[in-house]
Order: sequence, then C-alpha cells, then structure tokens
Amino acid sequence: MNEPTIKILYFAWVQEQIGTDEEALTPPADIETIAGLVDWLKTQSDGHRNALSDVSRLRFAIDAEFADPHSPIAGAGEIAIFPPVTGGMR
Amino acid sequence: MNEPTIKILYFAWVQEQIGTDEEALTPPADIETIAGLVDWLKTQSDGHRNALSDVSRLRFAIDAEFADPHSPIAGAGEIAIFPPVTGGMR
Amino acid sequence: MISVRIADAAFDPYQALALFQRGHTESGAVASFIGLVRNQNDDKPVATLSLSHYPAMTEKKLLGFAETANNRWQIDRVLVIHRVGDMAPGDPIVLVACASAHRADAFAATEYLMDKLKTEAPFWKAEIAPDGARRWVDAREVDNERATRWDSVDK
Amino acid sequence: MISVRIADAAFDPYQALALFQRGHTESGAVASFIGLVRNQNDDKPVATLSLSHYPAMTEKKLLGFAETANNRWQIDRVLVIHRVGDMAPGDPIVLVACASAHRADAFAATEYLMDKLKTEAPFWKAEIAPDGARRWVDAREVDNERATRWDSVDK
Repeated sequence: MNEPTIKILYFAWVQEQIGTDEEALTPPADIETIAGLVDWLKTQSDGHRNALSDVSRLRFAIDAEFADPHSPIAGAGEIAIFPPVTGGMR
Repeated sequence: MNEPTIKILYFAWVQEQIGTDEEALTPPADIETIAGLVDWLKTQSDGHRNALSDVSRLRFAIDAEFADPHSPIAGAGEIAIFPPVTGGMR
Repeated sequence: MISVRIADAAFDPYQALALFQRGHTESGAVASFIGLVRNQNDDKPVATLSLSHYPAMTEKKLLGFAETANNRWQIDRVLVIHRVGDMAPGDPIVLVACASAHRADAFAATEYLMDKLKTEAPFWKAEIAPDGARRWVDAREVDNERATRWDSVDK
Repeated sequence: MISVRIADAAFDPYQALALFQRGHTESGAVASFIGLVRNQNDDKPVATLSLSHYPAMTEKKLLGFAETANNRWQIDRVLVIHRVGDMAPGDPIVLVACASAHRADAFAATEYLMDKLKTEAPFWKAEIAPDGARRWVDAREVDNERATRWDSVDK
C-alpha cells in the first residue's frame, strides 16, 4: 500500500527549532488527525520534539485553511504548523 | 436706566432671511431669556419675523457656548441664532 | 499634543497625515477619518458645497472635543482639520487623526471626534446644484442619536 | 472594489491612501488605520521588526476578510496593504482603508479588518533588540477577545 506524501510547513519559532521551513513526509497510514501527525513528527528529531512538545502553543492549517488538533488529515496536500499569529497592530 | 447693547449674530439661512450677519441691539430691560429675546426680535422686521417664526428650528449660543430658549441673557455680550449644525460628514 | 485647524482654503489630508506621524515612533497606531465632498446628496447633484461657521465658537469647540478625547482615551496626538468656504466634489472637508500605542483607543477617539464635529460644532453646509440652486443641508436625527453614545464621556 | 496587497518592501501609506480615493467622488467617507513599527515594546527597545508569513494562506485570508466586510457593511472600496520582511521603527506595517457614503460603515469595516489581521492572518512578528537579541512576539489574549465581537459577522 502506498501512503501519500504530505508537504509539512513550519513557521516562526517552530521553523527555527525544527531547523527547516518545509519537508515532504509520508506518515504511517494509521495517523488520522493533526494531533496524531504531531505525535509522529515528534519522533523525527530532537528539534521536532522540542518544537512540538506543547500542542497548546501550536496552531495548524490544512491546505491553507485553519485546522485544529482533531481535524482529519485524509486528503491533505499541505499541512502547516505554527505559533498563534501576531500580525496587524496592537 | 441704561439697558446694555447686545451683539446678535445670525448664521446660515437665519442670516439669509434676516439679511444681515450681525447687529447691535438694545432689548428692553424686561427681556430675560433667549425665548423672550427672539419674540422681541420678531418685531424688528418682516425678515426677522420669517426667520425666527419657528423656534424649534433654531439653536442658540451665548458668548460662544450653546444655550437654549430658557437660558437667561443677563450679562451676555454676544448672542448667536442659527439652524441645527451640519458640519462633519454623513 | 492637540492640533486643531480651521482651513479656509484647500488642504491635502494625505500630506497632513504624513506630517502628523513623521518622527513619532512611540505611537504605532494611527486611526483617521477623511471626509470629502460628494458629487451628489439625496440623489441631487452637487456642484459646490459651501461651508460657513461661527469662527469665535468653532475653534473653541474643536479644542474642547480634542481635549475630552485626550483625557478619555490613551492617545498621544490628535489632529483635526476642518474646511470652511466653497468646495468642489472630491475636495477634502475634514481630517481627524488620533495616534496611540493601542489601536482601540485610536479608533474610539477618532469616532468620538467625528460624531462631535457633526452634532456640536457650529458649521453649516449649503449645497449648490449645477443649475445654481442653493439648498441648506438639514441636520439629521440619526446623527444626534449616534452622538448620544458618548454622553458618559462628556460628563 | 477590493484591493489587497502583501508588500515585501517599504510602502508609503499616505500616498497609497491618496491614490485609493483619487477620482472617487461618490463615497465621501474614508476611514483608515495605519500601523507603524514602534521603537519599543513592553519597555524593551526594538531595532528591527521582522515579519514572516505563510504566503499561500495570507492573500487568501486577506481577500476573505475584505469580502466579508464588503458584504456586511455598505462600503464602496476596501484597501489592505500589509508589510512582510524586516522593518525599522517608524516604518509602516499595515494600512487598511474603507470608503463609504456613510462614516459609521467605513469605521466599522476598518475596525473589523484590523481585528481580523491581528487574530486570523498568518503573520508572525519577531523583534530584534539593538544588541541583536531576537524575540518572537507572543499573541495576546485581549486581541482574541476583541475579535469575538465580530462572530456574528463571520457566520
């Protein structure tokens, strides 16, 4: 069976701690949600583990739409992981 | 007894209908309020009578502060009569 | 810093806004409102807008509004410029700008000032149609209602 | 008309505002907000503000916010310009402008857009101190609370 490859994007301090802005990965077929994906990503390197340790500090997008830890990842082409946004102005 | 002279200012259509922007008048001593002053002014000319006929359409200021028909005019140096204001932007 | 100006000739609100903020790096939030003469009002075409005022009272009122805004909200600088005289469609009538460290204060103070300019500053508008007919603009009840939301600020 | 732009180099918000309104005499009310880099934040000096974003998502979100504003309020034109990249104190970060025939709509739409840019657009700020120390700016709970007042608009 061929699991699909997903493009994973990282931004801000998540990107700094993981050490890359983007990687193409093939998660195991039994991973169904963002939360599951994050748990699996934490096994990839120390950087991943540090950056992704506290899921409450993370936000997510699937194919450029906001998602949450329970969102299913089936069919996703691009998943982004990042801190809460801080644009605009105080 | 010397009644004081008061400068009366008119603005917008009040000014147009009366035909002057300013006049110095000496109202009788028994006139105590803006309302009394307006009634007396109406006797000055047809233009005054027309412009001042409906007091609900008029607004007033005494010495450059908003006033109302009941405001006493004792001590006033300058009384302005004008329509509701329409500055700023819709 | 409060700056209030009655302009009896055309002014450039964009340039005024640029100057207002130039060199001020302590307040990052600038809310502003620019009002321009419309080419029609209530479906009637407007060729000229003629704005008269009560000079001795106008500047005093505008300064009072700006001081109240300055006391009520955390704002660093306030700018009010209001035109008088004859204007053509597209000409700026009014600019209000408030600079603050916080955008909520900048927005609230700017809206407050616009409501006050509309309902409590001694300006009167007359519209002149393309055929030369002159019409005094009537005050609208909705503006007075809108302005009552600041009653607690003015107390 | 909706215009949304991500600027990767310095832009002049005053000139952009002038161009935005030029030739439009049908909408007399222009509310706007200009955000500029402050020279300090939480009492810490800031030498450089570095703004990163998620390009594929940013423009889409900004267009979505502008369309929602356009549907919810009576506005004729919307302009959003947001900087990304490295900026110095005083540099413009964001310009939002809404033109309408009615000032209340122009103000509300501008505030809505600023709240959305703050809480739902994929931008991240890092501040670099004069000594070179880099610090990611934290999101603030008050901004999320403020943004909830638009929940009925977004439905």
